[in-house]
Amino acid sequence: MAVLKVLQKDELGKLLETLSNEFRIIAPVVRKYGKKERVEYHQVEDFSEIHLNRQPDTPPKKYFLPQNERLGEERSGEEVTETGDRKTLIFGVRSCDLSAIDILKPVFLDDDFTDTYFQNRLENTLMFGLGCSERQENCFCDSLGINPLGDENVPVYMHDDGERIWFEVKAKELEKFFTEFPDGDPKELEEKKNSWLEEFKKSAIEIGVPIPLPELVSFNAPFWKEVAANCLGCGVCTYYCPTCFCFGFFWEKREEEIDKWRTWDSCMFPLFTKHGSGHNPRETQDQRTRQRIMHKFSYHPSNFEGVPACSACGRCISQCPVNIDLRVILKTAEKYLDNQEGVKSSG
Amino acid sequence: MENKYLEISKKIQEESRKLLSEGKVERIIGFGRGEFTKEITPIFVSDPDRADELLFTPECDMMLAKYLLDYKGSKTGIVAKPCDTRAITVYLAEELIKREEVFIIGINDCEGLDDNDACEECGIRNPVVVDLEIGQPRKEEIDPEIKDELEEMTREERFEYFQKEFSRCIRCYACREACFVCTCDECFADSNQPQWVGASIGKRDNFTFHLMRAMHMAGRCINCGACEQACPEGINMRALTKHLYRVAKDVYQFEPGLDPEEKTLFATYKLNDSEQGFLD
Amino acid sequence: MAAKENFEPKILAFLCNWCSYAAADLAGSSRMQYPPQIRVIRVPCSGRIDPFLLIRAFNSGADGVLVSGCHPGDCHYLDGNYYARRRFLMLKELMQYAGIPEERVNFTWCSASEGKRFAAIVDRVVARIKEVGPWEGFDGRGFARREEEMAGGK
Amino acid sequence: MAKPVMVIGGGIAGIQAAFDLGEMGIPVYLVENSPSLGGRMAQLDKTFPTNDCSTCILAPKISDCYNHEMVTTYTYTDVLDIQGKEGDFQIKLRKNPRYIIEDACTGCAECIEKCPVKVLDEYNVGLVKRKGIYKYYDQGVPNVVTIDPEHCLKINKDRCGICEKVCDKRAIDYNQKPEEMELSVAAVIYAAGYEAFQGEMVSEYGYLRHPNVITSLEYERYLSASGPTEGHIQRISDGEEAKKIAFLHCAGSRDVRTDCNYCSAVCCMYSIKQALVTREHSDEIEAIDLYYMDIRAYGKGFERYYNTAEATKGVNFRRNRVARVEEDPDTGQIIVKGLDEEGRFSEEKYDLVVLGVGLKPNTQVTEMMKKLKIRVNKYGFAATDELDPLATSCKGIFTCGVAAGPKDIPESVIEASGAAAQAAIIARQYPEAPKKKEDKEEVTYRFVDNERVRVGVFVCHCGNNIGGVVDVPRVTEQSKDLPFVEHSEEIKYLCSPDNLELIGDRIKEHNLNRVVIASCTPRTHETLFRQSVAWGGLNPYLMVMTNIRDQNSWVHREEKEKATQKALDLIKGAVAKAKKTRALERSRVDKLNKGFVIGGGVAGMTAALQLADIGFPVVLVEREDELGGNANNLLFTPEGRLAKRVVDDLKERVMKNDLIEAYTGYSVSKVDGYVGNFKLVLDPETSGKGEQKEIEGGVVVVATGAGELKTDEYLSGTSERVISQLDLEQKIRDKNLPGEMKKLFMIQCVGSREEPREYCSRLCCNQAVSNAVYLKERYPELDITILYRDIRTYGYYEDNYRKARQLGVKFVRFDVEDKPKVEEKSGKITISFRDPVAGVSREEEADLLVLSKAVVSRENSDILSKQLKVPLNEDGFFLEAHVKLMPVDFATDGVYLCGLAHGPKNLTESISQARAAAGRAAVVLTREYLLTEAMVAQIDSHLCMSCRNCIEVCPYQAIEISEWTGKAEVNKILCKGCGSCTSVCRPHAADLHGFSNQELVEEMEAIFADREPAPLKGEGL
Repeated sequence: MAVLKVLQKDELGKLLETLSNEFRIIAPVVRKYGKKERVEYHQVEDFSEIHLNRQPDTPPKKYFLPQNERLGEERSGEEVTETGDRKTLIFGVRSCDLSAIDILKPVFLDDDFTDTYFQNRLENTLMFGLGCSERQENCFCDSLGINPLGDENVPVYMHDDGERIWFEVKAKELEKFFTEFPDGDPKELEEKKNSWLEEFKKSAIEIGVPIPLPELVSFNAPFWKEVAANCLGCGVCTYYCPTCFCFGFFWEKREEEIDKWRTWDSCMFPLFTKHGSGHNPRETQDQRTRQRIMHKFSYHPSNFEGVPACSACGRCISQCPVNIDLRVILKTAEKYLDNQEGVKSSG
Repeated sequence: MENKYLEISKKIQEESRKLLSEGKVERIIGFGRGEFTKEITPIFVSDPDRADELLFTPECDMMLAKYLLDYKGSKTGIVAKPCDTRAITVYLAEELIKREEVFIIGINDCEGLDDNDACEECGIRNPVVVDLEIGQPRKEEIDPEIKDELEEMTREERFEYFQKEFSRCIRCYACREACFVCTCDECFADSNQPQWVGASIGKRDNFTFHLMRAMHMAGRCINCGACEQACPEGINMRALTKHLYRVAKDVYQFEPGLDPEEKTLFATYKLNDSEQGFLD
Repeated sequence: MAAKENFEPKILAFLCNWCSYAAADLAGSSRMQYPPQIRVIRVPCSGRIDPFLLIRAFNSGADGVLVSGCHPGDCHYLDGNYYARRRFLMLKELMQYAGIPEERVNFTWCSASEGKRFAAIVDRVVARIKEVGPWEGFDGRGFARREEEMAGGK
Repeated sequence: MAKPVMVIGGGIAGIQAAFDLGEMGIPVYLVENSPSLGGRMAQLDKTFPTNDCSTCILAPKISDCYNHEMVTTYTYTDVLDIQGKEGDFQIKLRKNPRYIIEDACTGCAECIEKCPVKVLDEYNVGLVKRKGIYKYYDQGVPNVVTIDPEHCLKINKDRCGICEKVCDKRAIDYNQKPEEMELSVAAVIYAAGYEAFQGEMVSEYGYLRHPNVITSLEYERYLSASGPTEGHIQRISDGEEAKKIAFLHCAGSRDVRTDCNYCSAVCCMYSIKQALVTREHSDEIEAIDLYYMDIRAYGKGFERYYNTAEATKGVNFRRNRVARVEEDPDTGQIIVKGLDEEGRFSEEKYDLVVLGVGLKPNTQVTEMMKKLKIRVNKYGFAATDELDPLATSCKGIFTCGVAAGPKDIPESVIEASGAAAQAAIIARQYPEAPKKKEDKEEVTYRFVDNERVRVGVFVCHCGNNIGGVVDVPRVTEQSKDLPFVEHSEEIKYLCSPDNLELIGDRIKEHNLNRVVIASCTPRTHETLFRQSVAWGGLNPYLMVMTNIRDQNSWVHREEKEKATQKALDLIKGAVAKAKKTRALERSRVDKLNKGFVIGGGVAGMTAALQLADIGFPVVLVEREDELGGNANNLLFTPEGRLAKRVVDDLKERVMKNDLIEAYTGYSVSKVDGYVGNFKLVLDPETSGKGEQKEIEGGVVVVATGAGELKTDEYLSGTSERVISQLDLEQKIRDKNLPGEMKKLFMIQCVGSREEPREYCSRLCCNQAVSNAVYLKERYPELDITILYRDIRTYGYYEDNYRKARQLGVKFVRFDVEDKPKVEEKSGKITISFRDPVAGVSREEEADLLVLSKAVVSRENSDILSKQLKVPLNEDGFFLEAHVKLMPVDFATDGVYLCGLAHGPKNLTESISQARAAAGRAAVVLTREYLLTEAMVAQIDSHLCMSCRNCIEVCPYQAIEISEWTGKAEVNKILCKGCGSCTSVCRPHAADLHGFSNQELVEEMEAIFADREPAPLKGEGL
């Protein structure tokens, strides 16, 4: 049974202070670039910077799968020293991003092959979850069955009721950090959660599309051209996606040695599939958009116990330069599949 | 204010419906609104009954001209802000599209877009090329200053500033894809024979990428701000390209996208071109 | 990091075959002496030089670049250098605006008979670049400078 | 194979003639008496009117000619005697001893440095000293040294011998003797050049008495960056900066006292050029004054140049006849005293006075010609006929350049190409079996594309030249460790024949597929090393050269370690480049052997006949129903022959020639194709008068002529008494002159030399003077006044001008700001004008007013210009590829230019140019097939986005949008490999073989490979 603690917001610093003795703290902070105000995950020293009021613009994916990563023996050795002797603590990760890491796990920690770089990071990182007391800009996690107010796998889960922060401390070993803070009333929290969930329900959209998407019918559907017509072909949706994990390699040549690097890649780039011969099996943008959606909602769930490779955080929608909406695509697919005979039953 | 845009939108809908039902164009590229987001998104209307989805507001900050390249070989109508018509002019100058294949529904007296700083520096408030004008053209000409926000900085400060800006770049290439100038099938940034710039997002390669990008824009960039609007990281995308725009204007009296007959900056020269800064 | 005073720059030069490369040869056959910190790449015409090559040079660690073509009007290919002139001016403006010291980006013309001028230009360019010190890269991390170790260790 | 032709004189004219003949497949002996090719042009700094660097444009031409497989060059060789007749001349030559074994000498110049003897340098007109062993000039070809036997200590006193000691190529031979030889040739071209008029001959200018009075040729060397003062303008007496400079025009020319009554034709322009270049050199200069009688800026583009000079601050034109030049003994300044136009004395002090000396025949040449019974004119130049201006009086001997009279570079080049065309006709009539059967069997190279790269590096010591500075063993050793290097070797002299073979052997031995040569400059040795790579069975373009001598060891002699480091970097670069270098080929393109000539005037007909005489079928297209063009309206030729007879004769020869198909009444309506494979569509001018023709051919000569200005100035067209020079000639021919004519006026420059025609119409001064002389001789009572701005009777036409004055023709000058006014009052023409000599305005009545109207370009030239993709200049005349050295070629291959279409010129000049154009065209037609260059651009159609920027920048019109792919495509036969398209191409679809993006990037990367950045750590986290 979890310990429930309540902190006044101004007490947060005190908690983090003690945590930082043992952990490198990563948390959402506000950064202003020109006119743009963004909430991003950064390593924090000054805890007053921490901003928990809204979903960060970037997912915490980079702490498990950095955009650039040098591979090789000496590098994996370096890995631990990167954070010093401290483990990493990512503070205030919302359910969508927590689920996203869970989605990545079976990919990188396959029975046949374990990605040691990913594993290493995972083992040295723990996360404090954060519940959403209101719907974020374009998210719809509830439509995909993700609980916006809880997660099974994290040692600590928090709730922000506007004045105070509630901590559901599930891991015994972490209780020591909370001893000085008062206990919370589980009933009170339960009520709050219920009212928040009520609000969520009001704005919920139904994603009625079968998951996994039936492969052949969807693949050959004509609507891809339509939904991708205005797609520019940039990589924003994939780079901001907490679950997109495609990567490429490049080699950096130096005089005497060659370094192998792993770097994010995106199925939205034309070069992603271009062959050395010049042939490109995914020549047009609609084919690439189809790949992105099909991977998330058909191929991935088919391979991994029906779980889509999407945690419905909505970042691809918010960040898209031309405001392409994943929900619209799923709705379009739904409408199309509804009219295709036998699809629903065959699943 | 609101009324003005309602009127413009209505007129666009009316004319588009007519154009589509008379078969004068196969489709209209314009702006619409998302179902859930209520944000502006480019839409393609080929059914006259869907013409009502078209609208125009000061939120319409995407450059639509680039979509014309996807529809070569058929007649396409386009809802075009003055900057879009400049982009079209650049295409016409390089014969990337054919004039007779485009029907330009040009918006007169553009007052600039919300949230796009570039608009304040734009002197072109009526379409440069147009087939059908929406609204009354603006009479008085303006020539706003193309600002140099970094003017006060020393060279070292500028270097640091750009280092910082570009270090945030994640190379998602939204700037490239949103830019109407970027029409290469294979971007130099993706080339590996030769590799012009590393694929990593290290500061070194990022800076290099941005310099090369700016150099590629020179003489074509019209300072529309689409790159800056598209950048999810909020990088000051226009600083370098804008500077080159300013230099081309001052040194060569060259501004792209105003005359379809004009050769691009680097495809022409004058015998007495400036040699400012060359070693004598 | 190399100190400014014993800093050995390495400068990349692109010379057009017909005038400037010939001028460099003439400086040689006339045994004019100039600083050895320059590395020449021969190209047919200054019009061949893609500004990307010069940006790339800085990415690779060049402390500076020098491009020299035929004087305007002398181009072996009629007008390649006129086109080049525009590109170079724009590139120079870009680099300078981006904060790269203008001393590192050098453009000039040398005719086939100007061996003396070529030597003087190299003198000037090397001096200019020594003045601004080692190029630490776009990321400011600096580069290993092997030749200094060698020169120092001889 | 044709019988050889001998070209005497290795200046620009001789070089052009030899090169053209060689290109036509005719063996040539090129004989030059100085140690190097290049002649006078090699001494010039800049050339007018473009201010082109003389060396820059000349050097490639010299090396093309010298390296031509058909051209055998004899430098330092005198012609002793010529015997025989057309088709079979026996020529005796004497090769003077250089005391150098030419094949062994590498031109490294080690000996020059060590030589203790100092002698005045004739290349720098004696302004500086050179050594007793020397190169005539630094870039001289052939690149070997010469010992001056007059001053060499070893040869004269058997002392010293240092050069022999320092030369480890063993190239010194003090016992060399003159070598005489006899050659048999079919024809001879005399291109022996001129002597500069010696300053001392005009004593009033004080040359040699006053140090600060120098000749223009001396001044040219002072201006030159490679000259004695490296281009600094200074007083000769004390080396102080010269702040005021005077140029005295016509020093020795147009002067009865010196026997040089002719105008030297070039001095006005070169003085203007020197004035402008001086101005460019220094802002410190206070004044540059040009003292002149008339400014003769009559050539193409000259007037604009003159106008630029006039508008240049500090450059002053003074119409002033210099009477005396004195020295101020205190300051060394020169006092120039003269008379201005109005007869007032002037006196001005200068730091430097430059004498614009004229061109004088070379006395040796004159003597030789006399000996050969070649007629010379009264001045000592070869005498030629105006209708056959390149032939001497001796059949089979032709002349070009200044040997036949003063002229500038483009005209010399035109004559050279023309003379070559004429010599070619003869040479081809006397076929000979090739002396040595050349095995021209197809060489096949090893296919290496699918092999792993295996580089062989060869580092040359060049004796001590490289080895004395660069640590060659260390460099060789270290290059062994470079990626892909299989073999690395140091060699004493790589260019010696046995080592050239050795490279081939090593290729086979180590199965190399790339070769890197680290030695001297590729500009001189690339061809040689490519050859040796080919011997090894490898495609010659798989060789990369890097220059560790001229640009390294020679210039960093005191910094051996750094030079070694640099050499290693350069080799790294070359190896990296070689890795990406690909086998290249020069591909063959079939071609047709018919020529088109567009325009049936004198130029067109001459060109057609010339081409037919060389042996090619010709299609002659004339818009009018009759051939003849402008000459149909001409009364006299420049020398006073009846023009009609000349034209009729030409027409008859054209019509009778079996090889010429003439289409009169036709014009070109469409042009397709490119050099070697043109297709022209001809349409009848009046529809119905003939059928449309579609004809294919290999070359096109543009000879579309020009017209006479239509104007209403000076009552032209309003009054019957106001006529043009052509009208006047017609009236004379028709004996239709007004009766009782007492007074005749002529006005020059009508419509010329002012906006919008900022050019001189060139022929009108001569025409007006000739017509005036003709009338005056027949009607001595007739009062003739010529109102002029400058009288431009250049060359020998000066004689006629003098005659006109002697006959009493009055010449009155006017300014363009104060032009004469013409009115018609009661049937009489009244002309009011200002007489500057008397300083008064006059009003006179005339019975006839003859206007010298401007020559204007054809109004429809732009159509042909677009069809053929060749440019027009701002005046609407066709614009040649290069105004100096390619005066009849276009940048677009296979299209040539002659006659008035190129710009105003007279009949004789048109004939020369027509022969030249035909000769250049014949170069293409003679070939069995055309060869593309190997290093050409290529456009990847997958990357191309058809933006056409490459098409805009290509100077050779070599790129087109392909009909099939819709993408840009390079026509390899037209591409010259400049690479302009590659750097304007945004998607990098265009690339240049031999200098590809990939090659350049790799080369650059390798050079900086040791500049390794600190490794990235945690970035992106």
